[in-house]
Amino acid sequence: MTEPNEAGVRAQARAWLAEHWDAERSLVAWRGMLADSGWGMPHWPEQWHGRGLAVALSQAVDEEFAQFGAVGVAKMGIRLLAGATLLEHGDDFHKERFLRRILTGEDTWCQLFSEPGSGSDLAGATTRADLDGDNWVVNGQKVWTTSAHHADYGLLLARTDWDAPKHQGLTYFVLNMRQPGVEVRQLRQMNGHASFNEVFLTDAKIERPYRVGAVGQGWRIAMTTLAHERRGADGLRGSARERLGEGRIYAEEAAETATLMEPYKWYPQRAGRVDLVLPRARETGRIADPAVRQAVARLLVLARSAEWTARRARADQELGRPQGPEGSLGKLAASHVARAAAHAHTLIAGADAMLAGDDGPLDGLIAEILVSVPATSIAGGTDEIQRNIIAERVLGLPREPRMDSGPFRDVPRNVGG
Amino acid sequence: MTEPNEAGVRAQARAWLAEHWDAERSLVAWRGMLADSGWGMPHWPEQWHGRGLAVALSQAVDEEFAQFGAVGVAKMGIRLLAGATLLEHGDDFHKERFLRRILTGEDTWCQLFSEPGSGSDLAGATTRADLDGDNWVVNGQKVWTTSAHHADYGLLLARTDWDAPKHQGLTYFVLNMRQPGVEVRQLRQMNGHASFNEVFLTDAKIERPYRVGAVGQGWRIAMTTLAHERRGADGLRGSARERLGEGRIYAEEAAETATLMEPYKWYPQRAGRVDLVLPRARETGRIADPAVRQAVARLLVLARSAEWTARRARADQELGRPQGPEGSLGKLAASHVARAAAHAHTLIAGADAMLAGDDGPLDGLIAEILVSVPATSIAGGTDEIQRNIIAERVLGLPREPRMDSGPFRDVPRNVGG
Amino acid sequence: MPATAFSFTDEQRQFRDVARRFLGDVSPPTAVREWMESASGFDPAVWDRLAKELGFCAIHVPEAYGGQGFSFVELGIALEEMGRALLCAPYFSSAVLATGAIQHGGSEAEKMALLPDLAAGTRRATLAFTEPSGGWDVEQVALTATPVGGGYRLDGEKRFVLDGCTADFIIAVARAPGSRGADGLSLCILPGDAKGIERRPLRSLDPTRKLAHLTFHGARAAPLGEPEGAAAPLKRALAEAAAALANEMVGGAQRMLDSAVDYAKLRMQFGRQIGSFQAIKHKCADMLLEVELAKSAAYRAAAAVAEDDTDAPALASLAKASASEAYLGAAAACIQIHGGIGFTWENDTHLWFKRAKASEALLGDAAYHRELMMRHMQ
Amino acid sequence: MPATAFSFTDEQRQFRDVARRFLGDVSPPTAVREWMESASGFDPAVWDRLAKELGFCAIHVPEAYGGQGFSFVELGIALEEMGRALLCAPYFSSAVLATGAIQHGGSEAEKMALLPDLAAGTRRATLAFTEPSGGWDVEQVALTATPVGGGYRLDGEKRFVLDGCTADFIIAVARAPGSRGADGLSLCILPGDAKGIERRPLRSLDPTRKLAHLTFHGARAAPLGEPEGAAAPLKRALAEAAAALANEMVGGAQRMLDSAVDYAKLRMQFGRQIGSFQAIKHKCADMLLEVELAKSAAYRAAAAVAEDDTDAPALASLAKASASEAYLGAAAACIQIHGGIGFTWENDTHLWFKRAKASEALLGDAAYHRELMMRHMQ
Repeated sequence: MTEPNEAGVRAQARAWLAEHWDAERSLVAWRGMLADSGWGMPHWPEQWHGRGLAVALSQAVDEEFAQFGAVGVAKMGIRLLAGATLLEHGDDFHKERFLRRILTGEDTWCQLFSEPGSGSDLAGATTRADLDGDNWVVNGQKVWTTSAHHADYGLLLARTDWDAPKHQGLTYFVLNMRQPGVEVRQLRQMNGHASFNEVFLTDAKIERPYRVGAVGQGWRIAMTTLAHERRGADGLRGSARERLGEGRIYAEEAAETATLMEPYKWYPQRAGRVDLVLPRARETGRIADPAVRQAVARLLVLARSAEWTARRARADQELGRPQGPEGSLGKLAASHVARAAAHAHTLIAGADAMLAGDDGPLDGLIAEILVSVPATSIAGGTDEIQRNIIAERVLGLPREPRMDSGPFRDVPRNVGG
Repeated sequence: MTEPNEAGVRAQARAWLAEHWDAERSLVAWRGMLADSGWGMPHWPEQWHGRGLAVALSQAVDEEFAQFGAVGVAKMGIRLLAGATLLEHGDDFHKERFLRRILTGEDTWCQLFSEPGSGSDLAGATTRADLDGDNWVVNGQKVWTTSAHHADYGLLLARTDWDAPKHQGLTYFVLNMRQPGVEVRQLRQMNGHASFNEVFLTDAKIERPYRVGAVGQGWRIAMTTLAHERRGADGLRGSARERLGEGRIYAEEAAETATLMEPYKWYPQRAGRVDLVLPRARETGRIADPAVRQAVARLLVLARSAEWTARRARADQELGRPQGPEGSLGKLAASHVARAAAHAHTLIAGADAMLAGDDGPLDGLIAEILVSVPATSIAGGTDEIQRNIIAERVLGLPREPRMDSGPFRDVPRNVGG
Repeated sequence: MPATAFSFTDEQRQFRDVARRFLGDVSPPTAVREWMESASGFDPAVWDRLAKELGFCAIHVPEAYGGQGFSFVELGIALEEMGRALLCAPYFSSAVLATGAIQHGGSEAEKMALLPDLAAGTRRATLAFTEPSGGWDVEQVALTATPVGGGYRLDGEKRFVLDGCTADFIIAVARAPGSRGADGLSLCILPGDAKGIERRPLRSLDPTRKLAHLTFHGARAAPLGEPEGAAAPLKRALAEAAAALANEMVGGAQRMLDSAVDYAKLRMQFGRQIGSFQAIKHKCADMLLEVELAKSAAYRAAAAVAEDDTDAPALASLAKASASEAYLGAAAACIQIHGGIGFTWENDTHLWFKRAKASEALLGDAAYHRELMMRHMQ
Repeated sequence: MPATAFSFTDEQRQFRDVARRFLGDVSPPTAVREWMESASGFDPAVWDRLAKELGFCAIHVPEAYGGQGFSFVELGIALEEMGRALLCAPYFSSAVLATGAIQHGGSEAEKMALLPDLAAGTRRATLAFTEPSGGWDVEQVALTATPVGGGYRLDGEKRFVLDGCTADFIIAVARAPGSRGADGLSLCILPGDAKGIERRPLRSLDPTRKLAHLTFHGARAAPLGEPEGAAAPLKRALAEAAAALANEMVGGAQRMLDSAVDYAKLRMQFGRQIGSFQAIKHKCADMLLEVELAKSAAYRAAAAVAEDDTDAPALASLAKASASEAYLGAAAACIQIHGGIGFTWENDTHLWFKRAKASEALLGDAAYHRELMMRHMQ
């Protein structure tokens, strides 16, 4: 097979869309057609709902979809991480059973990695899975699970060997969330939102075929999931398509998006809402205060530089160059930006910074920023962990001596956690 | 013996001074009288040039001396650390031979602890002392030695056992600096001053009786020296006496002080010269600039708080209360103060910050501040070491796992350092 | 200054112990959570004990006015412990702000009439000073006091009034119609439920301290102190309030430090207590430094007020600037060291974080107080 | 903006490699130490190679004026590498400041007359702009230019003039007698050794960049560009110079980071490489972040100048503010990581530290540029 060229692929996609698109189709039906034709995930293999195209060509197809105004497969949320992981590490049973329903959006997924006792130290998980006849029996507690309360399946990391070193005693499973042994509780945050869940697993059952990869290979597979998450495969950045269309399919997609995005609605506030700083400074007249001007300027220097740093990284990536150090700095930079933004918002708000809800500036949005920003330097890897990663992987500084080698059974860990 | 009371001691001191003081005496002769009478170091034991008084009473005697205008024993420089250490850990030979000449000022001393390869990690010293017949033979290199070029003796920490763990293989010696195996070179700093020396030891000889304490006890004894240094026993803060007197003894003392203080003349600049900030801001008119005002105010908040924190620590000490956390913070606070002061001086100086020497503001004093401040967070224990100490000793946080236990021979260390 | 100016006496230390024990008992986080959700914002039973058993409202009130005649230093100690325990109570509004305004602005007769009740805690007052403009200078006052008979008719608004909905009476700062700047300002006193006042609770970022919006529609008030002579006493009362607030804040900051250190010793990751990692260790050391420096500043400011030092306003601003950054910094670091759990509602850290954030703004932020301090020093 | 606006082309990357290799050869620390101690402050032989072999002085000069016609981006790359190598040379004064003033302020004929020599490096010029007042605004100029014949008589002083003692000619900014603010400003050109100029070297904190004090006693100068119309071209030249300086500075900052990381891998304490301690590790990570952010800002500013972007002045100020803090921070951290040895004369770190400190002030400090940036954004 010769490598298809971009113009050809774009033309093919347009032609296919012209032939099949109908805005009054049901979302699931349309996505079924995408999954079957391979136009939903063109870079996936032909055997599994794709067309085996290069990633760059797949992006070209996305652009054609966006321009055409056509809805794509379900790309938001954890399900796509599940799809990518199963595509790479699953067997035919997994792919057969899960991939199509992931793409159609019929099943939603959640990720069961973090535990109360293992946050930064994900590999220290103590949720256990023990083989009992044909089933694995799972006991433990997971946390920071987004959308667990309406998920059909969970990507589970559980310990199956307590005598192996900690990274080698973990196994990866697909857990059916709709069973009695799974209890989901909402976890309220300090900003009042409840975006995450705690998941209590009490003798939850997993049939043998739902194990993914070999026993003891869980850590390596979880790393695949996390790598996709870092690359933004959870699709939370949204699509480039401007949703102008009308029709049944758009309404169904909008409803799906609303449900999925619900837990994330405070994320822009968590990031500090830099976009609001200058307008607020102008509207309130506080821009005339030299201390406010300096704080706003400091923030803008930081935020713009961070943005350009991310664009430098992306530009090099698009040019196919090896990644420079810029690529690893985004998360740490974001913490600084968020803190500086919260500081600027506080100075601009003055006494109003004491108010929340309807009484607060911008109907409480400023207050939400102030009480959400502390999450930026924690969620998805604390600043401290980020600095370790940057120092070790980018700068090549030596690792710290490890205190958690040897059988996991003997590694000191949180009591009851 | 009943405990003497303060009024009695003061009266006695005054009476003794009235009887013996003569400003035309030679400095050494007068100090000899102080050493013999015990009035020079009243809290030292009667047997060793003291009067066995409590420290508080000894301070009262100091005050009487200051008020009377009388010169005291030689209290500046490393020699007093030598005196204190030998008094505590020396044998009669050491005390006999050194203490009196320390007090009269006839001998000057230096401290040979730090090495190029062991700065923060003082116990990692690799200068070796090997017993050869009746002599120890010393080879190695010491650094950061103040006034080594005119010292008569050095307090030396050297490794005598390479198979012991690192803190247990060190021995403490008195090294005669006036011998061929000792080469002293001045070490120039980035601010142009040369306050320290490197000392190269090549088959330098130490007679057996010059060993202090037992073999392998060097670390413990060095800790005594350092504790006295931290307590300010090097007397660099100067005496409270206003030197108004005229006469031979004052002239001799002034000359001695000038020599001893020479290496320290940039220390006030190193600390940031907070005293100059407000006057400079006013004189230059830069106090009208809001950014300058904020920077100056930030500095003053920091500097005053640091000063009051030190005074809180001293007040509790004087009241005989157990030391609170305040007492351990001075060094770290000083680093912050110095940096903030340099920043304020830079803002105030504006373009003038680019100039040094005669052309620079205050005849180069501002430039000297700017290029001296970086030493504050290093000298006498880096900020990083200070934070470790504070975290472990004050807050009780756990130590890091050690990588330097076991025989010193096997501990990874700097090559050639 | 003598060394003793930098230490607490044994009596003061005992007083602190008593206060800490009491507040630890009556204001555990469970109680804080209960009362912060209530409309009034405090437990009347605790208030009674605070006032009667401990005499907290009377600490620095002279004995002639029913007070205990202790100094501002003792007040600072009480506030520090309240800040530490995050006590929900209308103390700052009544015992600090209103009491201060009366002490410095009221006539002898007015002090005799008003202070004993406040000192006994049987009545509570607040100072209505700030307005929707959000300024903390006396110059920003726009509420008008039109002379009517021997009193005033008040028209306008007050905002950010501490415990404004529950105060028995309100001391409002108002200006003569047409006056500007520091001129024409008067203190006016009126019952909290007077006709012509509309009191509306404000939703506050820090639910442990209640704020109100007051609208005055021709409400009648009596004069307090010299008519149109309120600027100077008010400035003094505000400076003292800043010193008081700084002391309250350092108590909260210390609590955050203690909590962070405790957790760092407990929590294991990577087979070690997280407190054995330098990243955490050094963060805790930095917190300690910031908190101790802020304490020194707060103590010095309280002592300066107690000694009627001319530097007191500058030192109060210095202390408020220091405390604002130290408290917020300590609370943020405490969340960070707790990691994800520190961001949950269930964990108590956010209660202090929110108090820190709101206190940063209350009476003016750090930049404002640095500027004020520089004016005093010029 | 296209993605390519955020990356260098392959040609630009090759150009950087060439520049880095060349500067590594001609400007090792030993050479820096030698030339910083000299009166002229640079090695004429290196200057010749820089100008002739590499054509560095001609980079961004249009081909019509004897230049290579590359963009400001290439100039930025050259400056970054010079900053990295701490090259001692009168480059910034001649190829950036003076060249920029002529490019923006000179007439076509003047550009044809002056730029080819500067681009070839056969003559060197400087811009005499700042005065003893130390301001960086055009408004601060006090040097008077009294019209005489077709030229001016200059009276007054210039200070902080880069390479003012060695420049072949000087472009002085002067004002019409009695004029104020941005009005009445003219560019005046005269030989460095003209009668009536007194040139005195200034002792500079950073000996790798030479500064001079110039006193004008009725020195005769020719006009350059439109008489009394210098304010606008000068502002533009100064903004571009700020962008250029930011690029030079990030080169130095990167060198400090590299040096710190190398040392942290080498140095052992407590039986470990110090780079394995989180205190050092995290400090290096923070340095990297600061340096990369400052680079992004510097690159963006250079690109904006190259594209004649209307945002260029704001972006230049942003970049200068960022670079000022990043460079000083990186140099200070590099000293800190080296410990005592980093504070010695023998160790090279202080050479960059001093450049960082002086560059912080040159063309205005971070606070000044933040304020400038805000004015552009309002």
